[in-house]
Amino acid sequence: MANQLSIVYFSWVRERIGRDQDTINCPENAETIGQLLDYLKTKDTVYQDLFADLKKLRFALDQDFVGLEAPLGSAKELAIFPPVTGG
Amino acid sequence: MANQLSIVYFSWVRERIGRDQDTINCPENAETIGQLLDYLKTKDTVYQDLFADLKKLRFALDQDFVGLEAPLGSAKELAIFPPVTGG
Amino acid sequence: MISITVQHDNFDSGAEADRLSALGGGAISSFVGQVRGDGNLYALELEHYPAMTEKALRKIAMKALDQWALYGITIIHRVGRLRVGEQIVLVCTCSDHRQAAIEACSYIMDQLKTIAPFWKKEILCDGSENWVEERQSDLDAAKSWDD
Amino acid sequence: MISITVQHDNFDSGAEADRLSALGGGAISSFVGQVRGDGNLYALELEHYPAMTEKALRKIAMKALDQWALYGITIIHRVGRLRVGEQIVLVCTCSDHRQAAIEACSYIMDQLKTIAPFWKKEILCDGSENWVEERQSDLDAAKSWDD
Repeated sequence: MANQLSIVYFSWVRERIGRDQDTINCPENAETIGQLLDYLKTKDTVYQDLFADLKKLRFALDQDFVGLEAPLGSAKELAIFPPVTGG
Repeated sequence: MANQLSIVYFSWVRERIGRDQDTINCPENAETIGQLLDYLKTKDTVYQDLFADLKKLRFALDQDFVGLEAPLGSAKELAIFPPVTGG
Repeated sequence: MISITVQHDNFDSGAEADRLSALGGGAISSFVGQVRGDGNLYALELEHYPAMTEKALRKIAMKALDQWALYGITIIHRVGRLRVGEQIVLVCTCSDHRQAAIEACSYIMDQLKTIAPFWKKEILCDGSENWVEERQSDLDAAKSWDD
Repeated sequence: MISITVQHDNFDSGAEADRLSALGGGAISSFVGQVRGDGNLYALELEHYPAMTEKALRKIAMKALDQWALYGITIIHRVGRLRVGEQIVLVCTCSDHRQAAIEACSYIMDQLKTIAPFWKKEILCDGSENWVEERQSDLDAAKSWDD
């Protein structure tokens, strides 16, 4: 059975997507975050726009920062957001 | 006329001397702090003890730190004290 | 002891420093960041990633405890709408030695700026809005602790 | 703006930081030094050289203003008898940039430790007294800013 994954969005990523979060079924062949993004781009043009410049995005898997090559494993939550600007 | 100079003492220097301050007439031939200390040693044995180890003492002339070679000039106040320990 | 709070309400930096210093140590270093305005700024809107924020801040605090001999660390970060002049963040550290307290405070702020999941949106006086972008100087500051 | 106060009374570090930050800048760094006790210490007796103290502290503050872009500096140093846990000294700096505020605060404390005319006497629980001696680490810290 495909792994269910929540995708949460923050800052202008959330505004651009127009939602706080999505729940998706991870395809079997998406083993890394990069591969998942490629899959998402095939599903919705908003992702195509968003993922056009990945240098502007950061990713956290189950609340830990990760790179595009990180394996999704059995993670429950992927967060997509711009570089942080707190403090 | 000889220059009048207040000498003020702090911390254990004050306790060792037993007074807060003295007023002296600077001898004509005491041109630097070092020379003044030599003169004071001839006046009182408490100064001989105190000035036996000058590395333990600091000096301020008219409220500015100075070394032993500093000219007394027309200064009004010499302070003698141990290294500071505030903060 | 690590105390981490994310809240909308304001905080009293002096009271926080007093509370922390009761843990021991004679050296208390505090940093407060405020909303700085140039006349065009009306307010900041601060968003965060609640599930991740405390985890990220705790990781930073634990690393500081590894590197410096501290009695405690307090981190408070505000979220929501904050007007010009309001306080945003407090980092307070407590040690026997002032260099340890000050360096740890500086380290925590530098790390917080680059890896704690907060985002600032500027609300300008004319009603327009824009998200603040990351600054290279913050990235450089955070990296400077690596060696 | 430089504010220098020598007093016996306690101070409220948060209120002082608020007052200073009203001058501008979004980055406020504070350091508080307290009487640290190991169980044998009853109190410290702090003496100073009144005619020189403000002059020495002002010189340190002016040098900090030369080196960092600061809106203001507050220095408060207490004198007289202070019990274990009481606050001794506050240094607070205010800038647009956190590194400037933090570095200036650290610099002022390091200089204060070696050239501001204060002396501490320890009053131990058994009634004995001894003057605190200067520490090489303080001299090294003050010198580290020279280059």
